[in-house]
Amino acid sequence: MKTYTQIAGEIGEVSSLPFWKRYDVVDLVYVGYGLLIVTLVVASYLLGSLNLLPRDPQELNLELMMAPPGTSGHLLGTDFMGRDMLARLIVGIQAYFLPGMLAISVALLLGTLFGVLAGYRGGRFDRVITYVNNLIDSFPRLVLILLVIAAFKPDIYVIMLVVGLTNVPVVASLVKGKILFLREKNFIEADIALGVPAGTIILKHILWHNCRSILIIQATLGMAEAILMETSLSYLGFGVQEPTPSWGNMVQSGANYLMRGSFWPSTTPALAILFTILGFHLLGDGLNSILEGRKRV
Amino acid sequence: MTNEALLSVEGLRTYFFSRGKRAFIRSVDDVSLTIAQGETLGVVGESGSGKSITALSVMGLISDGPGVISGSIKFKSNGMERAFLQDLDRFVSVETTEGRIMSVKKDVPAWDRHVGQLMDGIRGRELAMIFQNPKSSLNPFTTIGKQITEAIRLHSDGMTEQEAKERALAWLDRVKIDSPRLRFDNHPYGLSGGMCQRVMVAMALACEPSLLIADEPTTGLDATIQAKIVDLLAELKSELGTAIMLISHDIGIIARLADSVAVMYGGTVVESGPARDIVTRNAASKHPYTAALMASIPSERNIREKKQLQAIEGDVLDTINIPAGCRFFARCNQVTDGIREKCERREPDLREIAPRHRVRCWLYFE
Amino acid sequence: MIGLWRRRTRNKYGVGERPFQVKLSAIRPIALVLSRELAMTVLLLLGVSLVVFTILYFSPGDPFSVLLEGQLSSDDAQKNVREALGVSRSWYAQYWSWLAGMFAGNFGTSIRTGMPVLTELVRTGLNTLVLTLGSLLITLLIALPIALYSAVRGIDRISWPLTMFAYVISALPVFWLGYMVIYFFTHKLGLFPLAFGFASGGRKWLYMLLPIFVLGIGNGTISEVIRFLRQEMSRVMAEDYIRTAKAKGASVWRHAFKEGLLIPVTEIIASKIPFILGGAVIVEQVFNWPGMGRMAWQAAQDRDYPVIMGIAILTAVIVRLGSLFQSVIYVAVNPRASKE
Amino acid sequence: MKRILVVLLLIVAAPLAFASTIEAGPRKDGKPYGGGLSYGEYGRPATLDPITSNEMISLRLTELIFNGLVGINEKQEIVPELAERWERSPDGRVYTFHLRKAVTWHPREGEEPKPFTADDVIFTYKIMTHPKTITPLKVRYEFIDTVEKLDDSSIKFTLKRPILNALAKFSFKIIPKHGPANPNYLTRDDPFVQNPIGTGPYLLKNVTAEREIVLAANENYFKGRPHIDKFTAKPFADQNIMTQALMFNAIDMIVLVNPRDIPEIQGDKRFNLQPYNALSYSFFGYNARNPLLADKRVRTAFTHAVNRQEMLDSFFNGQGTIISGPFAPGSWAYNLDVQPLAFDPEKAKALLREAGFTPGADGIMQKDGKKLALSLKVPIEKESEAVKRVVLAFKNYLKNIGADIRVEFKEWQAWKEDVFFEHDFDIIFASWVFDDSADISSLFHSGEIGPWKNNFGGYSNTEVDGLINESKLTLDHEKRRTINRKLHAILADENPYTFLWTLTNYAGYHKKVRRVAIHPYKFFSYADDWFMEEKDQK
Repeated sequence: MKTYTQIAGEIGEVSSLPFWKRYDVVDLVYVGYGLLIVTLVVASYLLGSLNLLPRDPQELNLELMMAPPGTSGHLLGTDFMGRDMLARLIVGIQAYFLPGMLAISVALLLGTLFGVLAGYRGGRFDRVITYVNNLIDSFPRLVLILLVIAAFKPDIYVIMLVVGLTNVPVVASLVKGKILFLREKNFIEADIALGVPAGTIILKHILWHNCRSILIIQATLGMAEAILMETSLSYLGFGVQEPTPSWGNMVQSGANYLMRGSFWPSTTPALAILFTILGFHLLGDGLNSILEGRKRV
Repeated sequence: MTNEALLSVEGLRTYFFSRGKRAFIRSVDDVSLTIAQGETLGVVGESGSGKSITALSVMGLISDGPGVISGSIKFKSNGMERAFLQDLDRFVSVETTEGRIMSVKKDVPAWDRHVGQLMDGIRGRELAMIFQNPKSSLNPFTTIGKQITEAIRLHSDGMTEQEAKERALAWLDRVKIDSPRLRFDNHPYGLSGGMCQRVMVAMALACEPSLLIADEPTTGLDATIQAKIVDLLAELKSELGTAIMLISHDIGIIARLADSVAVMYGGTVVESGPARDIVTRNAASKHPYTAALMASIPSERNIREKKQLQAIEGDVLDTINIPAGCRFFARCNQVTDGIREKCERREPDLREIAPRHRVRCWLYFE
Repeated sequence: MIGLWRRRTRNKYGVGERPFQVKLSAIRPIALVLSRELAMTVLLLLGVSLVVFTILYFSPGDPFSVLLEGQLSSDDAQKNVREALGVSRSWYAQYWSWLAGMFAGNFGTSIRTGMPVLTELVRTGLNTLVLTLGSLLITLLIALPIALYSAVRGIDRISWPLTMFAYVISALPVFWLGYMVIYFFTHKLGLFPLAFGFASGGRKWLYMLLPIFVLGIGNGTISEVIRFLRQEMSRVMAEDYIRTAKAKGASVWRHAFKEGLLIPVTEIIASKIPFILGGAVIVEQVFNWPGMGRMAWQAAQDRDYPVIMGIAILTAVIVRLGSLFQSVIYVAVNPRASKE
Repeated sequence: MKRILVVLLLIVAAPLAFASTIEAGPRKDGKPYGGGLSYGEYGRPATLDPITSNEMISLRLTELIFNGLVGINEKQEIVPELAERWERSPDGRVYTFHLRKAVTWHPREGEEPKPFTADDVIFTYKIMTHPKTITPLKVRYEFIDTVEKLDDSSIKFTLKRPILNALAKFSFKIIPKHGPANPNYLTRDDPFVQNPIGTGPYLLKNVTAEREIVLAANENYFKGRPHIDKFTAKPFADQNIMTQALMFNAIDMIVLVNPRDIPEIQGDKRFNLQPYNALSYSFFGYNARNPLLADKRVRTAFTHAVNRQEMLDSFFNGQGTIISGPFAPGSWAYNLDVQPLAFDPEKAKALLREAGFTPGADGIMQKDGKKLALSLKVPIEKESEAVKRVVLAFKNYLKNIGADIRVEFKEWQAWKEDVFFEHDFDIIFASWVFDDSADISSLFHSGEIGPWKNNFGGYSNTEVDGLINESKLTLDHEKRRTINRKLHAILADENPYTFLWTLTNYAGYHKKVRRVAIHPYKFFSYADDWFMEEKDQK
């Protein structure tokens, strides 16, 4: 067999690849799967809001409660009120779609703001923000949420707002860390010296060039967390409330019958959660290694 | 100066596979060098000419990523002889379809293990290296003292902690670090770049290796410090008789320290020979590229002759698709019509035109 | 829960220079950090207590109505309660009296049970600590090997399935996971005793395994830890000083250990504690674990403010301890950090 | 913890039985002694004393630890307990109790058992009525005027006015003079509330680290040592797990089986399911302040629209009785002649039309441009899909007759504030638990309208008020019965609530426990008779 050097010697012509072939297959698969999930989510959101559903998710059927998948036209069976699981799964995503966005955007916006203030301005800002972050960090989160819920009402938006807020410190310190790093490499000073307007430095050079991957990952993780948090709350009875379906309260109400052997009513939504969250996590991973250009062999 | 070759590099090729371009970047392409005991070889060339990669290849530090090496590197020193590149090919396989490289599979862990075995007892003991930007090359989490002591103890068996420490201190003193005992417990961040480089030197020489590879030891330091480091190297060289492979783009430094010189361009050696024949002031250096380099350094002579400094026109060579002919052809300003044909078509080989003085240029071959 | 990178705000390389530094430089910085952390902690505790108290006060429901459950309720009955217990109506007065008590080291007594909050907290807190640290250990035990392996070898046929498995597990709702585990291990296989304390002596630890395990792998912890460790490790592996280590023939691991392993792990421990405490609320209910989480939940529903405040304070303290531990380690291995 | 509205008054009982004399020492029924019984509880009791405690959990435990002057037997008759005899003055204002002698309190560590005397009774009364003591009992004893100690073993109560079944009210538990640290009043931080001492069949042994409450048999219980050696109450936070615990012998008894678990336990040979009907019922309550609901026809229409039988069958396996009026069917006041309104959507629609509603374009009924859209507020209860089911079904039924119900779940405290204080709701779903099913005055009397009062719906009807007052004044049991029957009829027709059902409560327990008799809500009243055969005693 020839050695690669011989081969390399023979090969004169060089061809450039289309971009999708430049990256590691694994990453592309991850991102692909992630995007698939995202599209599914969006699709079912649209289906739900346009009301193009196999059945009415609110239609009760007291004769056919906790039916296993496939029973009389219920593709995924029925829940504890004989409502169609499939329809409710599809509508269920609405519980997370916009609220999740809210949580994420709150976390990202405030987070970046704080982060930039702390890292870029530093000094007093930094101290105040670190304090606020630590403050948020040191709360028993679930208890906090319960009290907030009590004060207002068990509304998914309220919950997600809190979730978003509690994630601000993470993003903030990430961005701050990045900025400190850039500072010590004197990139920022260089920009300032070159008279680049602060806005450009922060928005373009710092956030766009150096923080986008962080932010994207945080976004994907944020969505995943939003879903899990709602599920946990549902278990305690404070998640999205009936009759509005959410994957969380579906798992919860189904789980009451798990020990009694009716396996599906809780498993189906649980799997939905699993695949979705997995999707977001992998999307994050893939995008990360693509944006950071991490090489694998 | 004995003529016995300490390190001899034959036809060294270090390629990196570019996934995007689906081709090899031929950073080092057919390089041959020899360093004799106690000799100082200066490797000069503009950045991107493959100097550092050559050095790293010799150290066996081209492991992670798609880097692959071939050729032969032989190292012979007090009795032991090693061939660093022995059957590394085993760990690499290349897929090609119609003249294109589809992918390069490299079993990194196995490769590393193998290199580890090959270099066992050599790295740090017989072969030491100092790098550019010394600050980040020192482990920021341990005191410099510990780092030096570690190096010493690794390679001198049966030495007690205390002896090692004493020796480390001695070395710190020797590389002219003031109040070594205080410094000993410093972490690198407490030190200036210059000091860090001194520490690196101390660490490298602590086990009296037979060859020291200094990769751009002065870049990134300010001028005065540069001078100091160079002095230090010169001094140590004469004291220890350690062979040095000095890599720099700064001809001044090379001229100052090197016994012999190799000029690299586009991943290969274009001229090599005794320093006096090549980089000394009134040496008539042969290869057009070398000439250009010489012309580009500020010296009274240059200033006197042509009022202003010359820069070399044209860009650094693209090491992916290397032209069939002479690599310097595109930028060469001495091509005569007689040889233009050859220059463009066929790459010249490295020929001896005077004792121990080789040039890779059609101008001198007939 | 996304919060792993959070504590990574200090940078590794020195800013400025310090020509002369005295010997045994490790001690002073640590002292410095300790004092800083302490000051911060005090401030935080004040902040936390104030915020929690305010929220509590403005959330509907009177903490004392729990005393009146099951009686013909009437407005003046509620007033009487406060008179009887000598509690003022104004919230700042209430807060102040509570705070004064705190300074005297007195957490007060629970409104519902009348028991001293502190002793109750210590009792349940210990159980929760066992649960939390145990699960943290599980997480690390599973995540570390996978992370290190894939950091060194990249994605291959061994590391990929493992990673995927970890991701899948940690994408499951923790309480559902708990139910499943109970369903299969106890209900179907009858392997584990069912409720805390029912297992006599020897088998108790066996029971404790389940919740610790579930909390350890549930709720997205592992995937995150793996991701974090892997990134850190491979980042460090690419550092210049690792190359130096190779060049001098020293063991790469010894040099990569501190920054690539020690620090990230401490960071995980520090930053995961608050999150896992949250998860404990769920797991403790599913597995009938007599811990602080259940207590917190009950108290929150009763608006039993002395208890909630106590828990908030304790949580805050634990979180601070976590981050203290982390920064001490960080500074111990890297004194320069103390200068920022 | 189960979330229920409780109106705890005192148990009512049939006319008195004769005092039977019982002496201490081992029982004569020759049943074996020994064995331990552990039962699952919904959470932990707040306190263990009879004065400050106000939850079912504590109520059950105090029943084992303490005694009253009189007790109630399984036939709902009043029987002597701490008092062995009593006289009632002709005008019914003075009651004299002759206390049982040689009754001793549970001994504290290293103490001699102290004798029970009249002072303890007086002490209990004083504590109970002291303004600084917070207890549900206080309001129930305002009818007592003075208490007087005649001698160590006899005591005289003078009432402000004669009342019906006064004797029954003397079953309140007696606590020892030397019990509480504070001799004047009892608060929850008094050590006594956590480790009480009583005269009852079981004494508090210890509370484990897991907050399990362990009771041990009282060797010298005056009715004779109880059979079972040990009672353990184990707190659970998750009902599914509690049932599993029963299934896997981690516990021997569940005091109240969740309806959804009934089939599972029924199917298992090892267990008994014992029904006991609590004096309680569930209902949809309407807010009469809302003009739409002020109209009786609308409320009646709603009641007609709801198919109670279907719900009972499909959600509770039919375990319960549909009711027509404001009394629990277990009670003597319940009027069996009044039939529950039939499920009849057509009639319902007709009634709505009669009330001036017309179907709108969207199928929702409207009256002069006003939609028949109402909010239904429900307290959040962990894993309470039974509640969810009923509520959702209700919404569905009303949709069919063109009423649009917006279900709104609220956290318990918030819900209570909305309903009882702000009165900000249209409909609620809740349950009342009584012990005196005859006294509904606080629910429907217009005098009870106001913040934190039980007539949350603001229902007022002069006739009802009249009847309630009348029944309060009368001293004749029969007369009162007829009044209550009339009351029942009227409210059944007025529909201030849509009365749903009384669910049959089920205690599930391992067959090894024998001769189990259960008190409707105090539960353990007869536990001293329970026993286990030697072979079952582990």
